[in-house]
Amino acid sequence: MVPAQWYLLLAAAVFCIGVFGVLTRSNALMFLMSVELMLNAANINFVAFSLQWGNVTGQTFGLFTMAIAAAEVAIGIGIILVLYRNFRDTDVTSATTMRW
Amino acid sequence: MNPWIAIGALAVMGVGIPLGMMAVSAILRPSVPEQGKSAIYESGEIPTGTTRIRFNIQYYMVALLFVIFDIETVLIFPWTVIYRSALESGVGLGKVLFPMLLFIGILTMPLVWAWRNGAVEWVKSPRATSRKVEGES
Amino acid sequence: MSLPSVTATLLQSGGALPEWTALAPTLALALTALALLLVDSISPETKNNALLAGTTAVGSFVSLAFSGWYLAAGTGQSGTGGEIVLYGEALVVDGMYLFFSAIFASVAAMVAIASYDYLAGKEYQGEFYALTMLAATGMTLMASANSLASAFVALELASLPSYALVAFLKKNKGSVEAGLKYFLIGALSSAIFVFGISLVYAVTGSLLFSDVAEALGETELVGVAGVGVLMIAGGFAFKTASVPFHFWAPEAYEGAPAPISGFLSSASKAAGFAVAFRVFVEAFSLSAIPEGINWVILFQILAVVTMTLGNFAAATQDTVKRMLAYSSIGQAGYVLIGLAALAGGASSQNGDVMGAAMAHLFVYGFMNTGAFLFIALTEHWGIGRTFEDFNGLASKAPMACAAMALFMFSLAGLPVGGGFFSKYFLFANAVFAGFWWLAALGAINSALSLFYYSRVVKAMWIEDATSEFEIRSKPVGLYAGIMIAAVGTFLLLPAFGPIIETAQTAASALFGA
Amino acid sequence: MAAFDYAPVIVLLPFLSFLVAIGTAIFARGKNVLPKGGALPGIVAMAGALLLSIWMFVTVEAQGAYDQTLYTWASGPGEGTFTLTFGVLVDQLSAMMLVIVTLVSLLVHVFSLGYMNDEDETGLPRYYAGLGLFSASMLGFVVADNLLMAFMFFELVGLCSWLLIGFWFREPGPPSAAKKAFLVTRFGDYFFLIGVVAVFATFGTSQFSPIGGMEAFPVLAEEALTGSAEGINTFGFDAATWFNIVGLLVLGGVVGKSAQFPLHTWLPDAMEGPTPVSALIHAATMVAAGVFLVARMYGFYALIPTTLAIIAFIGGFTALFAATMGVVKREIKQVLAYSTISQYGYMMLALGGGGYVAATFHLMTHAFFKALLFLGAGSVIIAMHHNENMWDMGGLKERMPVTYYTFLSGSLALAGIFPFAGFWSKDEVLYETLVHGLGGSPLLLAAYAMGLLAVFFTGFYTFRMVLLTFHGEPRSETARNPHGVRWNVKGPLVVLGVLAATAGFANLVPVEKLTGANVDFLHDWLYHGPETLNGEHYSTLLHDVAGYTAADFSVLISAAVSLGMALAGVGLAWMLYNDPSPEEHTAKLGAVKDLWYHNYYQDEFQVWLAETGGLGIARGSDKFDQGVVDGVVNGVSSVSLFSGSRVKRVQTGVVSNYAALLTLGVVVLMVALGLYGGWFL
Repeated sequence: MVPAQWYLLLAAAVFCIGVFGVLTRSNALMFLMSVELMLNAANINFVAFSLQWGNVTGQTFGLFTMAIAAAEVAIGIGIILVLYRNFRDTDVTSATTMRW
Repeated sequence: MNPWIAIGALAVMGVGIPLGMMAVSAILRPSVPEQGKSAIYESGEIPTGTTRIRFNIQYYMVALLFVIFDIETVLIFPWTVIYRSALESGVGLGKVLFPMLLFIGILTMPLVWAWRNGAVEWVKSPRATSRKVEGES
Repeated sequence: MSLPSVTATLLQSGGALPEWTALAPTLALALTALALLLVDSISPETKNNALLAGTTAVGSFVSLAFSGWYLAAGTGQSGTGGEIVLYGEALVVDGMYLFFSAIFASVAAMVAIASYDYLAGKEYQGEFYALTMLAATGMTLMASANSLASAFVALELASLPSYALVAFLKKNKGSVEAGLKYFLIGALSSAIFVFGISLVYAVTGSLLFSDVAEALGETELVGVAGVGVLMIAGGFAFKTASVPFHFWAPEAYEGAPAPISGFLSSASKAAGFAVAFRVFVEAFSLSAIPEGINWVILFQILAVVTMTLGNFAAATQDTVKRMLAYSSIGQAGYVLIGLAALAGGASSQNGDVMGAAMAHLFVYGFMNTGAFLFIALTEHWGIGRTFEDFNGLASKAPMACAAMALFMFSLAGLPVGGGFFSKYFLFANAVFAGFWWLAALGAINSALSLFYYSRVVKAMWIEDATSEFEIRSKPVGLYAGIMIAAVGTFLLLPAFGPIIETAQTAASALFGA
Repeated sequence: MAAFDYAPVIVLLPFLSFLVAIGTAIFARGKNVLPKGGALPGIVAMAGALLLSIWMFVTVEAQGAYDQTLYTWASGPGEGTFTLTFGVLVDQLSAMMLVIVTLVSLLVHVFSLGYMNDEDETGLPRYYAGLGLFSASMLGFVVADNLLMAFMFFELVGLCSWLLIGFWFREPGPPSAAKKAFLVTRFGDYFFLIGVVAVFATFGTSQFSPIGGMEAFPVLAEEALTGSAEGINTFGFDAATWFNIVGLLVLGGVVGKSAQFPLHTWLPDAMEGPTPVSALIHAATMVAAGVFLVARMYGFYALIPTTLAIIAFIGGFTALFAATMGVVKREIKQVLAYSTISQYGYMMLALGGGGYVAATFHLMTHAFFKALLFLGAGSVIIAMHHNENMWDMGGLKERMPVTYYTFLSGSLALAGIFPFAGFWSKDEVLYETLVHGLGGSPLLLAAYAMGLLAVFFTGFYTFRMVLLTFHGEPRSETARNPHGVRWNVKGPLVVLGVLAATAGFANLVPVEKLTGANVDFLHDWLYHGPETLNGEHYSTLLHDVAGYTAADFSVLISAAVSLGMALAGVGLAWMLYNDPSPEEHTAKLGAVKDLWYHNYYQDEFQVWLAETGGLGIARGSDKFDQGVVDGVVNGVSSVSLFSGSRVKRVQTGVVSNYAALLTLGVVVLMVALGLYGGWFL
């Protein structure tokens, strides 16, 4: 069996890639995808440690995460859609009417 | 035996087979360069524009409806796995079946709502009456 | 309530009602949401605002009534056999759940009543109310979550409708921008939150609070667990708009429809605190957690930075709504004292401090919602957003302006409303618990807050109108919402005793005292 | 106790007239709604109050005193808290004072018809409103049954004096005089206020006499000094020392209101007000309030001989000091003003010297003859077309006989000539001081000496005034053809003239000594008060606690000496000024004349004191306030606003930056907590 810390490292790496995407991408969809990556990093942990601990809590929770991620994306795309209609752009940095 | 050997073998096979096929075909086939061969295959249509085209937003609604069923399936799956064994171990039918019926019932409600609000109607022109077409969730 | 009555023992624990009825406050809200969806499915084009708002308000009041009844009857409280655990320990009903449910339901009711006018003539009314109710359902579930899984699901159930609600005004750039920012920061935060959960799961192998606490006590992976705890705290910090997860708040509150701003800054914030209180006291309890994971210090930092940043930024705002948004961040800083002024071991002060924080949230639910509803009223009238635009408003609408002055002074902690006592008890209990410096910082920040709160009152009551504006109508719903909030704020001054008593009893029960 | 149920009405009647007059002044401006400009409601109210007061007086005689709490406006829960009440205390002292105040006030109202209405003054409703409120405040003060209530009405009296002295506010003098009166008395009241707080802090009550569940502070103080004190907080001082401090603090208010040295300077300036107001202020209300307060709480002062000696010394000194200044004045009202200061000095002397009855007696007789003198002066002033300079008068005797004879009666009383009222009371004041001084208090003897010397000056300046005003040849055209006065001026003068001649018969102590007849009525009256508020109790206290003993000394010798001094003064005045065209003899006094003429440079000295000391302190405080306090406040606020404006720049509006800052925040927290908790080991 693969030692647990490797899963942790893998998940951390995926999570960091997600964070990197969040920080560098200004396209709203890419932002969303990066967040999905972060969620999936969590899922890796859940599934891996579900196996590790021998219970299905983690796996079930992974399913929940996926469901919620899907719902999140549904809402997100809706918001991005109205963003495009109002600002003619899907660039998250374009909407800066409110600040300070 | 190290369990990684199997994974390594799988990886070698996975990469080796396509590479091998391409190599073999490159060796065997005659080389006759022609413009039509390097064009993108579009079932006979002449390709225009780039790959980055916009899809009609109404696909979004379809995608969302798909998500509903997708999630439904995902969440029903563990239930199906334990359904029979739960029944066999003596848990009553009401306790096993009813929660899932409730869940599906709750999920049905938004589906009906989306249907009634026109999520599945395909509007010809997106500029024409677009009311209540792309309502969220 | 510490008084067990005869009916109390007979409700759920005595078998008069099935156990699941203990969740009635949540169920009432959820059923209201489904009913609203049903109405909207039957006639999608309906603009029957009165029906929709009425249904929402009635549902909220029913939920509030259940909470009040159960609180009085002692459901889930020590007098009647302690907390009621449901659904494989995923949910729990105790005094704290009922207390917070009462906050959510009353805020939701006020928002619904006020939205009757605010939404007049707008599209998608059914969806608006349904989403509000869904979010409220999520909030009550947050207060009852007993496992990290249900906490996460409940948190998302509260968050996702909120995103849509903030961006509800689809043609309004501000609303859309606010929704986008709220959503993006929310998505990022929930990713961090769920990753934190996964790390804690990795260390403990369970998501149930009690099991987590047990396993954390024996773990050697302090680092992983610590990072997990920190990330989970981040998720709550997002919900409560605490630094550094607060960035969404000023924009979201400013851009959102004003009733939603009130809903989010009062109820949603309270929900964040509700789940944070339970998670940190039960799952990461100070008595069980390894030495290295000192989350009290974390919350001390958060409290200080949050209240300072919120108040300082609020002091320099030009628009009233954004000022309120920042002040709401500052208020979150005060409530964080409820987590920051805790001491290890079984100190009886812990329950008192946290109870005071809960009581502050209760009062805050009225006064802050009321303030945002007043903003909704001004938006309804179409007068501007800056302080100058409010000049001389009192001569046109004295009732509403008097209520607004009450909210402002109560928020600042002057003895005109319940805000005085709640803040006083919060700081006093922090001092009793030995954290006088937190209380002192809070008091200094309160003094600063008086400056910007009184600016609003000054503009309305003292300044002369600079521009001519006409008040076309006196909308009944908005006025009713504001007056409910005002009466609540005012009555909580004399009636603060039972509130703080209930809150402190509920909090002490959480600490197992 | 039906009669006493109407006691509050005495206060409310003048207040009602105030409301009527002020209502007219506000709502019917310029319209002559009230006949006589509001005088009639005032006269009716005061007449009613007088009748009620007499009823009270008779009832007190028949049934004894009355003390009732009317309204509790603040009460603490449980032990150790204060209960603040309004109550009415009608005992022998206050019943007598009620009659005096209402009588004088009534006469002043009537006189005002002549002095104000007949002279076509404007703003009459305001004037009568002021008189009504003034009377109401004083009456409220008189019936107050606790020190705090007394203080409130004491302050109201001060406010009214400000309103009335500054009645002619369009002229330059009156507003400044009003301001001065208000500020100087306020200065004293400041100490009084601290005294009230000290009384509360010490005793937990400020009742004058025990009532219901509340104890009285003089009684508590007595118990403290006689050894059975409980629950008295003396702030670490010896009880006697602390009581002296409290007594002196309250005395501050007395000195200010009763115009005793060094806070007497406001009173001569207050002559800028209408003359009837001066009569009211000096005879019955404001100035009397100070002395009355000491008499009211004499049960407390009788316990502290040090303060008593100070009171006596201040009184004796003020009596002499003011009398000397009266000698050189040119204006008739100025002479009267200094005589007022001087006479109140006598009352203080009596109080300090252990003569409670004597002081009360002099308060009564003085109220009559000083009201008379002021009203007489007012009559003269009407006749002289508001010229007050005595050197422009002369020969008015023939032209206004009623005024002359009544004024003469008052003057004889003031000078202390047998058998006018002032003789009896002043004699008793001096006698009491003398016997207690001989009984072992040398300080009292010094005060007595000053008081005795002042008798001479009093006789002199009084008759200088009479001679210059009424005798000799007219020295100006107006004096030859004076403006006539009507019944409304003459009536009050006659009433008071008779009283000035006869009021002394209320307490004929020397006669009693001579004949053995029981004719010291006032003495008997005041000795039959409530248990802790009567003269007998006070003399016991004085003897037992304060250690005052009365030496055996003949009252006749004392009376003869003071009468001789008075006659000497009168004789000197007669010698110098009984001339058809008298000359100013003041030049003979040399440098002393300037000193007296400038009132010992007290005004200048106090202004200098205020400018050097006060202004210095004020400047320092201002610097501190502007620099340190404001600086800190402004600094904090500008630092807050500046840092606020910086802090909010973090909110750039770009959501990617938010994400970056959020991540940064999490990383920083992670590193900090990780290093702190050792996660990375």
